[in-house]
Parts: sequence; structure tokens; C-alpha cells
Amino acid sequence: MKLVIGIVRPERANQVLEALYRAEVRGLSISRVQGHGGELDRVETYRGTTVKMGLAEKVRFEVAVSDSFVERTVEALAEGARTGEVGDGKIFVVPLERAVRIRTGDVDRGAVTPVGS
Amino acid sequence: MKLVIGIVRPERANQVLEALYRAEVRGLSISRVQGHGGELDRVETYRGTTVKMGLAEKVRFEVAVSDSFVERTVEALAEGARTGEVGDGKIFVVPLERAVRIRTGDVDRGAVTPVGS
Amino acid sequence: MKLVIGIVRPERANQVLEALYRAEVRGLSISRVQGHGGELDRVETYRGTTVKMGLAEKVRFEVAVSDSFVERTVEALAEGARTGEVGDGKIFVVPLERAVRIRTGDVDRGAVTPVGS
Amino acid sequence: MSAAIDSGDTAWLLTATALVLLMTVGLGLFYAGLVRSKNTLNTFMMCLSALGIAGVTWALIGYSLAFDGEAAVIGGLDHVALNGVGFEPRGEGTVPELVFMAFQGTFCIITVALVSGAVVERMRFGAWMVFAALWSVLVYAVLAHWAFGGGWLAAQGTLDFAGGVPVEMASGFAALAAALVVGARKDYGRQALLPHNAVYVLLGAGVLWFGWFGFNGGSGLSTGDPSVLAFVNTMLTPACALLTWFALDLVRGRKVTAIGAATAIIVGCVLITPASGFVSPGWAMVLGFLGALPCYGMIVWRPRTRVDETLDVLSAHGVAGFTGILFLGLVAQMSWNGVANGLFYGDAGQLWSQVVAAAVAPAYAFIATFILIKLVGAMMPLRASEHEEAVGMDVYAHGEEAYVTGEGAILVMPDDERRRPLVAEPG
Amino acid sequence: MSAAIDSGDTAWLLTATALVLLMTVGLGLFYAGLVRSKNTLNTFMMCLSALGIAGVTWALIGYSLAFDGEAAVIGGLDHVALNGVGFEPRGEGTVPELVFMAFQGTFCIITVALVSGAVVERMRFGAWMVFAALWSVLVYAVLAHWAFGGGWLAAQGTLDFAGGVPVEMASGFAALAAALVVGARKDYGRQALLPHNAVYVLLGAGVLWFGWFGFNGGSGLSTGDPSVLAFVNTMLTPACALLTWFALDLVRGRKVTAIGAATAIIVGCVLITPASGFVSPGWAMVLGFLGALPCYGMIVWRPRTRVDETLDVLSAHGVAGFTGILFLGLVAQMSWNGVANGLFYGDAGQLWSQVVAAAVAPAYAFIATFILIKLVGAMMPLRASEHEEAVGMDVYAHGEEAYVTGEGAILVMPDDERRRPLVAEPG
Amino acid sequence: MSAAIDSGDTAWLLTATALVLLMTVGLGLFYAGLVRSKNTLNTFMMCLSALGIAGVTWALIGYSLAFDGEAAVIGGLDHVALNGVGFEPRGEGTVPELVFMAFQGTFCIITVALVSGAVVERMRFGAWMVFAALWSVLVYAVLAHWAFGGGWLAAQGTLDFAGGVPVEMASGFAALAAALVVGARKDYGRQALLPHNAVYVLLGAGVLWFGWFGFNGGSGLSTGDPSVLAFVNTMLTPACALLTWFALDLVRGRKVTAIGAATAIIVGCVLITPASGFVSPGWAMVLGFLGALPCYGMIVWRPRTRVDETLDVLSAHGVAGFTGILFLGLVAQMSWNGVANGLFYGDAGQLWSQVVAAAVAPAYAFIATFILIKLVGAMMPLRASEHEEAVGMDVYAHGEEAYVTGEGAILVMPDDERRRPLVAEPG
Ligand SMILES: Nc1ncnc2c1ncn2[C@@H]1O[C@H](COP(=O)(O)OP(=O)(O)O)[C@@H](O)[C@H]1O
Ligand SMILES: Nc1ncnc2c1ncn2[C@@H]1O[C@H](COP(=O)(O)OP(=O)(O)O)[C@@H](O)[C@H]1O
Ligand SMILES: Nc1ncnc2c1ncn2[C@@H]1O[C@H](COP(=O)(O)OP(=O)(O)O)[C@@H](O)[C@H]1O
Repeated sequence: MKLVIGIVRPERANQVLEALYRAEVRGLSISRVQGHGGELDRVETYRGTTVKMGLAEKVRFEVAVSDSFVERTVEALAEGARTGEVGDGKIFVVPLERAVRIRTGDVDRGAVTPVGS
Repeated sequence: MKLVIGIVRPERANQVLEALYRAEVRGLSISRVQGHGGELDRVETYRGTTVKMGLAEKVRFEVAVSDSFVERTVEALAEGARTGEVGDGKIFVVPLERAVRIRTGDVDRGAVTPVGS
Repeated sequence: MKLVIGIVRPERANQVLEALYRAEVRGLSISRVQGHGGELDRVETYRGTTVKMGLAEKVRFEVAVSDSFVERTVEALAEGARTGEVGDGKIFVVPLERAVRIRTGDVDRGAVTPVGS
Repeated sequence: MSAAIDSGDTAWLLTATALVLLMTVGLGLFYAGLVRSKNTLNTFMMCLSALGIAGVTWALIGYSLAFDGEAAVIGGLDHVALNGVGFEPRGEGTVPELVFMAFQGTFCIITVALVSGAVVERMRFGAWMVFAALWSVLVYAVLAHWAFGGGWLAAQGTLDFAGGVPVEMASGFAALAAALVVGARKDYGRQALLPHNAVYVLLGAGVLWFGWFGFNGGSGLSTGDPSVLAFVNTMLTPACALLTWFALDLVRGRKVTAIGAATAIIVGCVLITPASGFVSPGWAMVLGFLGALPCYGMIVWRPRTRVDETLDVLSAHGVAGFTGILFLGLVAQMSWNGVANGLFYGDAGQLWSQVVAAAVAPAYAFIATFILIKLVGAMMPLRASEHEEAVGMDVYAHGEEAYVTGEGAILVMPDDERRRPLVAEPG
Repeated sequence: MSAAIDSGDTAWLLTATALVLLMTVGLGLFYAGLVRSKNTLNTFMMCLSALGIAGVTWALIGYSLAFDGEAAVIGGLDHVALNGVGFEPRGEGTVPELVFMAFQGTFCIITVALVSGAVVERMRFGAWMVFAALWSVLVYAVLAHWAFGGGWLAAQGTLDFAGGVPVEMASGFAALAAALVVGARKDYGRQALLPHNAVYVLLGAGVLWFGWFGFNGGSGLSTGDPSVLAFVNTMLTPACALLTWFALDLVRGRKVTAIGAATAIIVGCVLITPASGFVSPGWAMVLGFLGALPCYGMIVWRPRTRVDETLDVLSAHGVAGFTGILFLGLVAQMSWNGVANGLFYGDAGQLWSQVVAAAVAPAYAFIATFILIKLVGAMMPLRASEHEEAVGMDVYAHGEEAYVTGEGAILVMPDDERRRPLVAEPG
Repeated sequence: MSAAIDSGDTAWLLTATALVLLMTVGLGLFYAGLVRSKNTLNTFMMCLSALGIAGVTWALIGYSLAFDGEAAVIGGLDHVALNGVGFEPRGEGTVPELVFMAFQGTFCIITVALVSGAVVERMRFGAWMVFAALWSVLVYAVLAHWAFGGGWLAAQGTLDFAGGVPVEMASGFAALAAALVVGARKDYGRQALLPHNAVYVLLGAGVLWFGWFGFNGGSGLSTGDPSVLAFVNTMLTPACALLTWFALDLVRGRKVTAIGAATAIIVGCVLITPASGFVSPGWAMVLGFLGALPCYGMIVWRPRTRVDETLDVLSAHGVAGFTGILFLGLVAQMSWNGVANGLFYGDAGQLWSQVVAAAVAPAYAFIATFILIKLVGAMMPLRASEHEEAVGMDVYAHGEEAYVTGEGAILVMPDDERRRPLVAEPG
């Protein structure tokens, strides 16, 4: 199993969600993060203080999937998030040794794989 | 060492914390996330707009533990978070290659294991 | 490649950022977390209710780097975050199997390594 | 325009009425800040709903029961549906009765809203609305008649300038009854249930103080001396209560708390409410300094009990109103109010009249509310299920959240509101 | 001080003017809560900018065009730059003309601010400011002259106590035109665009109601009977509208919504605006109960269209104002207003005068606004680029964010504002 | 009720007093939004504490020192503890002295609160409270006597309608002194310290403007012509200042900022404060357009210095008050104010009287404050430790947080407040 982490633009979050649903990914968690990368900094001014904002709002997806699902999950993330502009984000794949569904205690594939696949 | 990630209901967060403390887990980090899984979507209405909320509030635990602690950490998470209703959440175990305590520079077990174990 | 996770004090976040920039780390994501460790709990009072706050505000850094960058990233995190007081935080290094730059589809080193290194 | 009308008095009463109406909004904000974020809207809505519910019951029946005639126990029905309420002043008044009715109506509204503080975070909204409608008539209007409408309390000499009886003691002891019947929140006493936004609390308290100048200052129904005295005392007493609260906080926890300060402002305003037009500024300051003590003690003690009177309406309004009503019996001064002296100025009888009010009003409010809410409970469930309470009242009672980011929100097209949406598959 | 001046009337008008000015701030908060957080400041600023822009255009020219002389179509220029506006009352008035000018100016300001609700989250701020300046003169001042300044509508007998014509219908139908010309937000209809802070919405609505007492209650320009009636009705109608809204929400979604309640308060205040000083309290309550129906229907229906009239100014102001203007033609009562009867009291002509206003005012507001904003669009781009809209108007239009944590903010020293900062390397 | 009392004037003064009291709450919100979230409550509390502290010192001694007798330097003690302050008007007044005292008291309160803007995010709360108490008497009351109480400034002809001397210049230059003595925040100049909630800032500014109508409009102590003029100018000047600020922002950064707009509103209100009842509406507009320039420049320049006068009280109040006081010396017009002409209307002497005030008031405020806060600093530490500053003043000074989620909060039972809690083990 793998833990797939995707960092995307907030305004694309809903497209990414839909892409993941279409890819039959059934479980995921998201959170707000701020990211730094190649984007130009925003200059903001508050009274006499001018600042460069080096961080941009992003949404972080965390999806645990069984190995067979890694490809389509990565593709779905990329497809939903891509705009072609700098700042689209990254996808990271991390090994996942164990997964447990708290409610039932099911482990591993049972915990992350949609019923019937 | 392992990085144990647990995603639980916000209303269970304090029980989970207490379970972890009882299991002598001494360090952890939590954050708010929103998750999608098997729960039924909430329908919400704002003036003329009706929406299905596909994400539910969850709390994400991140606990780095030495191997000997993995079991009891997972158990504590599960015990504290279980309600038996869909939406209880998941636990993920990821390999951890290195841990450093910034203050002292201690690495690995020293960084994550409670004094005296 | 590795995914380097650093948990630091909010008031040190900007120093850590600058340290990472100096270390030529070009991409990272941060988020707000709350952590428990060795710090003494804060006691707070709301009308007749007194509580111990077992969690302290922290900032979580997530940096994907190619192996050659791990050392300097860890050092930069530690250097920027260290105050010597309990609560400075931790650094965790997790194996990273794959990284994708969504915009271009570049994978692995191409996705996480600054141009020209 | 009737000759008896004074344009200055009318101008002030119009202003005062608007100020008191604003108080209910300020109270909603104050209460909303004190609850957890998942119950923010529900808490605010309990107050806003009073604007609709009590606003209407007052016009339809409450005003008549409170202010039609001087029968001992309850008013008549001649003013039902505002019948006969027009531009002529009421009795000796110098403002149109319509304005008087509106001004008194805003008191009914905020009193109902106050009671909600006892049952937030778990009472079902439907049950609340039914309860609010009945309470505004059967409890508020009755006590308003006793104290303001020429009922028996007024007749036997109780002084109550701006509502120690029908507003403060009534809401406080009704809150206790409501809390007892509805029961505690499921995690009460086991978990810390904390205010989610203290800025709302401070701002709400500030708005309440602002509105209270209309509440007390307008209760003289003119710009005459009693109104002026009441207004100025409404500035002095809360200022003194604040300092006492600071001191007590320092003694107790070595820290001055912000939510304590907000509470002190409310307590100070309540303390002076019954006494505002009757006592000298000097005594008003003393009332602020001393009167805060019992309220503070009560607020610290209450959470150690099993009674989840959630937002401490009893402490901040019941106890404070009680204290003010009695204090007034000691220090009322004919030379300031032209009406009566308290014990310290030679009239023990006045104190007795105050004691009667301080005994009867809480009793009536508590018992009537207890019965009323039991009845409502017999008709419909009073509280949300454990699950609903856990998820929060905002989603369950209103289908909304106070703070929405929009991620994961899928638009439901009117035509497919019943269609199984993309995201409904099991996880 | 002129003998004609009444100190009580002046006191009330000063208060009322301050109250109406506060409404624009409350509206900013109300609107800001209804948009997404990335557009919070821009939305609030559209309202605040009206305080500057319309405040100045009104003093320079708008007041003169609206209130200098009784020509049928438009006023004169004798009061340009407040020339000749001083301490003497205007006509039969009992307050200094300066106060009258200021009071009317606050109406112009809030009407301009109202229109912004149609185009938030995408209209460029520069274009908005130009549009606002022109609109305040070419649309608001003209309609104010027709309805208030002795223009042809007033002359042919239209009754409009506090601005059903120049404020409510004008802003509502202008909003429709503006929404049509500026076009929908790029994700409109495809994604759910939700209110980011419902507490702002509730508080804003409360502040608006509070201010509306000055808006309607002050429109009698005195403390006389019409003002008193208008004031009291401003308390009754929204209370009734709230109950209707609760009922409709329950029928529709089995849940009473908070944002619905906030909307109901606005709708209730708008419904009574034109009728406030002319109809009995009883009819005012009926208006609240019934008048809410078309507005509710419109608000539910509008999002199903392709018209992104974002914050439903048309439904809440245009339709409600329209309803109030006509209703008034049915139930106006000489015995209450001393001026005119509606159809139910024997004067069909009055209804006709109302119908004329209800037909002409929306038409003028819509057409004039449509042309005006097209012209502005010809001069400069009206809307932000897709990219700017995605990132949010706050950053693009104002270089600020409403909620900043400060992480990653690098101070730019004045001397190195052009220096390539530490953090600019490509990722 | 004394024959001299006018009900309309009293109605307006009561309203104005409530409005000014609300300003301090609005200021707390405005300031709280401008700081980082970890200092939100502490900042708000500095303002709220002024309501308690200065409210009490004013009643006990400040009022007497400011308004008892017309001695040149300082008033007498006959009104200590409100002795002899009752329903009779003061001098020629038409409102009870009690109201006058309360109205003036709200000025003292907000002036104290204003000063806190210079030292937020690091000054210890205890030291602040001691300082505030002393400052309200030794600085505010003295300057109020000079300018309002018949002291030497008034005697030598300085015109100050609503507090350019004791409120605006005093708070501005006192703020500078306080900032110098307390010192800069530890990260000042090295890190960007940004406003955490700009909505609070905008709403707070709106509330301040609203209250300022009472502040300036009430300073005529009646509803007479000067009050009316002051009121209307309070609407015009900020509107013009807003437009100037928009223009300057555009020139400087190509973007109109929201926090700039909020600042412009304050600056506009301050500019007109001393001049409000003395200059024509036309000149008031000019003052808004031009007077904003020095304030804007100062606000842009100050952060480039090492002086961490954190919330720019000097720029927004000191410099603006200074500008208004002098401008008034140029354009005061007997035909509008019935009192005096400025230089442009033939009386150079008036300008001189204004120059004297503009020189002496800042000097006294700065020096007295400098000494005072040094003394306080000798008694107790003025500022929080580096560590406390880093963690935030809310937790350290008040034991609270503005925004709490509740996770990890363990209830401490009264009986085990000393018990080592579950969560205290070392990590
Ligand atoms: N090495 C990294 N580790 C963690 N997050 C990263 C890394 N590089 C980029 N990111 C995240 O991806 C976002 C977009 O990356 P950026 O380089 O700006 O655009 P692009 O991926 O299109 O080149 C960043 O804002 C950051 O949140
Ligand atoms: N594959 C997954 N990857 C990441 N998070 C997941 C995954 N599956 C579930 N979750 C998280 O767990 C939460 C609960 O899962 P859900 O399927 O709804 O309930 P249950 O675990 O009881 O079946 C989800 O809201 C989501 O936050
Ligand atoms: N085992 C752990 N797993 C995850 N996060 C941890 C762990 N231990 C500590 N942390 C994080 O590091 C922060 C600081 O740790 P703490 O033990 O308080 O200080 P120190 O690292 O100086 O001993 C904690 O607040 C928590 O966020």
C-alpha cells in the first residue's frame, strides 16, 4: 500500500475531488497548507509595512491506497490539479506499511480498498 | 521507528489523547483535516443554493514512535476513536527512517521514546 | 528521495524558512498543528472553568528532497528552529518513493531538485 | 400630534427603543462567542428568533396582558392586536403610546433571548421556538404587569426602574428551571467546553452596554431627571463592577480575564437596572463595587455543580437583579428620585417591598418556567440526540455551518436534488 | 438658531442620520460574510468606498439635483457644492437644512453600496468606483428627485415614505442590470460558492435593522406621528417576515436557516420602507407575513437561472420594495397617516399612483444602469481576469488578505523594495 | 426638572454620550484586528480596561480637576466624587450637569484607550492599568481643563470644538512617549508583524465613525447650530479623506488598501474634531482632502524609523489633530460659528491662538507622559519577557486565547487544581 500525498491549488480542490471520485477512490483526507515553490511572491502592504508573501495557499490531499490503485490515484490528482501555470503543485508517494479501519479493525487492503475490487 | 497517522472524529479527539497518554505516548502532533469516506453527505442550504458536503471534519494525529511502541499506539488510537458508526476513521503506519529532537539533536529512539523505556 | 517533516515553534517559522532558503531548498509546504510533548501545560480559565491546555501551537514543515539534500535540509530545520527550550520540536525523515510535479509531469529528482543541482 | 407629546422625550424614546432592540443582536453575538464553533449559528438564532417570536406575541397579546388596566394579577384584553394603541400618550405620558408599546416590546424580546443561554448547544430549535412563544406571554407579560403595569407588586410599593423583576430575575431563574428540565450537555463536567471566539464575546458585551443606556435611560419614559440619573448610573456601575472583577480575577488566578471583563460589564448593567433611576451616583458606584461579589462567586461555583446552566444567566442576571432590587431598598433616596427613600434614609418599609419582589418574582419565574417547559417536553422532544449534539447544532438544526471553506461542496442542481450525487459512495 | 427649528425633532434627525450612516457599515459586514474569504475585503470595500464616493458626489451635485426646486424631471443647480444649504429649515421643516441634506445623503450612500451586491467577487475595483460615482448622480439623485424632491412621481401622487422608489427598487433593478452586463463569476453554476462567515451575516443584518429605525423613523423629518408610526412599523414588519421565512424554510428543507433569517430581516425592513408612515401597525404586520412570500420565491428561484446577481439585491430589495409600494396603495389609511387612503379605504387612484411608480422606477433604474455600466465598460475593463478571480479579489485589488497568519511574510525594507527578495527563487 | 433644561438638547446629549462610549468598544475591535491573533484579547482589553479605570477616576477626581472653576492651570476639588453634580445645568447649559459630566467622561475614557495603541503586543497589563489610571488624571484632566474647562488655553482664545487638544494631540504625543519608553517589540523591524483580522479593522473603523457623530455633534452640548454644523462636517471630512487616501494608495502601490481606508476614516474624523463646529462645510471638505496628506506621509514613514509606535496613534491622532487645530485658525468663519474668524477671514490672532495650542499641548502630553511612564517603570516592569512576547500576551496576561478549538483541553476539577494532570509528563 502507498500513501499518496498531493498538494494542489485551492481553486482546483473540487476538480481534484471529482477526479478522485471518478477514479473510484473512496477515502481521502484534505487539509489547508501554505506552500512555497516557483511562484512569484505576492507583495502586500499594510499601512507603512510592505511585505513579500513567500507562501501561497494550497490544499493537501492524503490518500491511502492499495498498490493497484496508485497509478490511477496519481493520475487523477494530476489531471484534476493541472492548469499549466507555475504553482500547480506536487504529488508524493510514500510507502504505507499498515492501514486500519478503526470502526471494524479491518486492516490493509480491507481498510483502503473500495468494496468489490 | 514508525510514523503512526490516525484520522479520527473531532468529538473523539480528547478521548484519543487520553488513551495515548495512558499508553505512555509522550509526543504527538494533531491537526484539523476534512475527510471523505463512507459517511453520508450532509445537505446544506444557503439561500437558493443547496449543496452536498462531501467532506466531514476530522482530526489527524501524527505520532512518531519506536518500533516497540507501534502496537500500543495503534491500539490506543483505535480504542479512543471507535464509536462503531461509519466515519470513525483510519490509522496508517509509515516507516520512519530518522527522528531528531531539535532542542538536543538527539536522534531516533532518543527523540521519540519516553525517558526510561 | 525523502520526505522531511519538521515540527517547530510558530515564532520560529520565519527563521526556519530563511534557513531553508539559504540551504537552497526551493519547495516546501507548511501547516499549523498543535503538539504535545515535554512542555508544561498552560492553565487557562474561562469563567468558572479551569483547563489545562495539553497542546501547544506548532508549525509543521513538509519538504520533499532528493537524497543529496537530506542532510542540509535537516540541518537548516534544526538551526532555524532551535531555541534550547523544551518545545523546540522534532524532525522526521520518511522514505519517498516517487515525486511528481503536476504542472509538467516531471518525476522524482526533476520534481524536487532545484534547477542546476 | 397630541398636545401632551414632547418632541424631546419622543426623540429619546425612539432612540432608546432602537438601542434596546440592538441589545438582542449584541446578546446573540455575546452568546455565540461563548459556545463551540459547531453551535455558533444555533446559539445566535435562538436570540434572533426571539425578535420574531416575542415581537409578534407582544403585539398580539403580551402588551395587552401587561399594560391594559391595573388589575392586581394580570392585564386585560382591550389592547389585543394593538387595538386602541395609537398616537395619544398613555396616562400621564409625554410620548405616543405606540412608542411606549414598542419600547416595552423590546424588553420582552431580550428577556426571552436571555433565557436561551441556559439551554444552548443541545435544545432542539423547534422546541425552543414553541417555548419562547409561550414564555413571552405566560411569564414575561405577567411579571411585566406586576412590576410595570400597575400590578400588585407595583401597588404594594416595589420599586423597579428598568426591569429587575420581569427582565433580570425572571430570565435568571427561568434559566435555572430550563437548564434543570432540559438537562446537561452530554460532555458537561467531563470535557472542557470552551468559548470559540472571545472577540465576539467582548464586542457583544460592548454592544450590550451601549444598548443598556437606552434600556435604563429610556425607562424614565422621558428626558426628565429620573432618566438622566438612570443613564449616568448605567455608565458608573459597570465601570466599578469591572474594577471589582479585575481584582477578584487577580486574587483567584493571578490573571485578569477578558471573558471575565465582558461578564463584569453585563453584571454591572444588571445590578443597576432596577436601581438606576432611584439611587445617587455615589451609591450606584458602591453597588458596582460590592454587587459584583455575589455574582462572581456564583459564576465560579456553578460549574462545580451538576447544573449545566450553560451561559450563567442565573449568576449574571438572576443574582445580579436580585442584588440590585434589594440594594435599592437600602439606598433609594427621595432627594434624588423624588419618590421614595430606602432603609438608610429612613424607610424600612421600602426595603420590605423590595424583599417581597425578590422573593416572589424568582419563585414565579422558576415555577412557571419549570411547568411550561415540562409541558413543551410532553409535546415534543426538548433536546437533540447524542449524535446530533456531537456533530453540532448548526448542521442539524439549521443545515448550515458558521465557517465554510467550500472544499468538497458539490452543488445540487434543483432538478437533481434527489439524484444520487457523485460523492455518496461508501468509503 | 431659527425659530422654526424644534430641538426634539433635530435631536431625532441627527440620531437618525448617524443610524443610516452606520447601515452602510453593517451592509459591508453583511455582504462580506456572504462571499468567500478570498473576497472579503473587496466586498466590504465596495460598501465603504460608497461612503467616500457618494458622500462627496452628493455634497457636490447630487443633493442639488435631487432637492433644488420642484421641476418634474430633475432639480436645479442652486445647491451645487452645498451652496445656500445652512441652518434655516427647508420649506416647512423643523430641522436645519444641513441636517436634511446629511440625512438624505446617507440614503444615497447606502443605495450605491447596495448595488455592489450584484457584482462582488469579480468586478474590478477601479471600474466599480467610477460606476458608483456616476450612478449616485445619474440614477439615485434623479429618482430621489422624482419621489422625494417634488418631481413628477410625487406630483402625481405616489406615496413613498422612506425610499421604496429611489433606494429599494432602484438598487434592486440596477443590480440586475449590473449583473447582466458584468456577467457571472467563472465558477457560477458549476461550483458551490458559499458564505465564508455566517456570523458576519447575522450581525450585519442586526446592525441593518437597528439602522433602519433611523432610515424609516427619520423619514418623517420630525418626531411627529408619521415618524412614530414608521418607527413602530419598522419593528413589526420584520418580526412578521421572520416568522414567515421560518415557516417557508421548514416547508422547503425541514430546517430554519440562519442566513435565511438574516435575509428575512432585510426583506421585512425593505417591505415596510415605502409604507412605514402610511399604514396601520396591523397592516404592517400583514405586509410582513405576506410580503415575504414573493421575495422568498425569488431568492430560491434566481440561482437556478444563469443570472449571477450574486447577493440577491433584486430579490431582497427590488421585489420587496415593489411589493411594499403596491401594498401601500391598497392599505394606506387616512386615519393613520392623515394624507391618503388606499384602495381598501376607498381611493383606487392611490393604487394607480403606486402602480405608476412600480412600473417606471424599475424601468428607469434598469435601463439607466445598463447604459451607464456599458459606458464604463467601454472605458475600462469591468471585471478581473480568470486568474485574478481564482486567486481572489482581496490580493489582486487591494494587496491584502482579510486573515493573515504572518508565516512566510518577508519584510521589504523601503530601500530594497525593488531588491530580489530571499524567497523569489523558482521552486 | 430645572426650567433651563431643554428636552431636545438633553435627548441628543444622552444619545451622544452613549455613542462616544461605544467608540471605545469600536476602538478595541479596530486595534484587536490590527495585531497578531496571539495578542487579540490583550489589545482589546487595554481599551475595555479604560472603561473601568478612567470611568472611575473621572468620577472620583478627573471631572473636578477639569471642570471645577476656571483657574488657569487646573480645576478645583469641589466636584470630587461627583459632589454637587446634579440635575441643574452647568452655567448657561440646557442639559443637566450629570449628563455633561458623563459626556465628558466618555472623552477621557477613549483618550486613555487610544494611547494603548502605542504599546500593544508587549506592555504588561498590570503596568498598563496603573499607567492608565494616573494618565487619565494627570494628563487628560489637565488638558481638558485647559481647552474645555476655562483654563488658560481657552482663556487665550484657542478654539477646540471637540478635543483636538485633550483627545487627539494628547493621545498622539503621549503615544509617542509611551512607545519610546516601553521600547519596540522584539521582532520589530526584523519580521513582518501583520494585522490578523482586517474585517475587525473595517468594522471597528465604521463603529468609530458612527460614534464620532456623537463625539463632535454632541460637543455643542445642544442641538443648536454649532452642533448641527459639527455633525454634518463629521460626515463630509472623512468622506473626503477617504478619497485622498484612495488616490495616495494608488499612486504609492497601485492598489487601494482596505486597512488604508479604515485609517482614512479615523484620520478624517480626527481632522475635523477641533474644527467641526467652527468651519463651513466647504472648508471641512477641503480639510478632508488636504489634511489627509501629512497623516498619510507620517504613516508611511514611521515604520522606517526604529520607533515602534505600533498602531500609529501619533500619525492618525497627533498629526491629524495638530493639522485640524491649525487649519481651523485659517478658515474659522464667524458667519458660520458666530464666534470667531480665522486668518483667511481677517483674524490673524486666531491663528496665533491655535499655534500656541498646537505647540503647548503636544509638549505637555509628551513630557508628562514620558515622566509618568518612567515612574511606573520604576515601580514595576513595563514589558513582558521575550518568551512571553513570543508566546503571546493573551495567554500570559489573561490566561485565555481568542480562538479556541478545545482539543487537548483537560478540565481541571476544583478539587484537583493542584493535582498533577494526566498530560504533564515530559515528552
Ligand atoms: N519539495 C517540496 N516539498 C513539499 N512541497 C512542495 C515541494 N515543492 C513544491 N511543493 C508544493 O507545491 C506547490 C507548488 O509548487 P511550485 O514549485 O510553486 O509549482 P510547480 O509545482 O508548478 O513548479 C508549492 O506551493 C508547495 O506547496
Ligand atoms: N483511503 C483513505 N486515505 C486517507 N484518509 C482516509 C481514507 N479512508 C478514510 N479516510 C479518512 O477516514 C475518515 C473516516 O472514513 P470512513 O470511510 O468515512 O469511515 P470508516 O473508516 O468508519 O469506514 C474519512 O473521513 C477520511 O478522513
Ligand atoms: N513523537 C512525536 N510524534 C509527533 N510529534 C511530536 C513527537 N514528539 C514531539 N512532537 C512534536 O514536537 C513538539 C515539541 O516536542 P517537545 O517534546 O515538547 O519538545 P522537545 O522536542 O524540545 O523535547 C511537540 O509539541 C509536538 O508537536
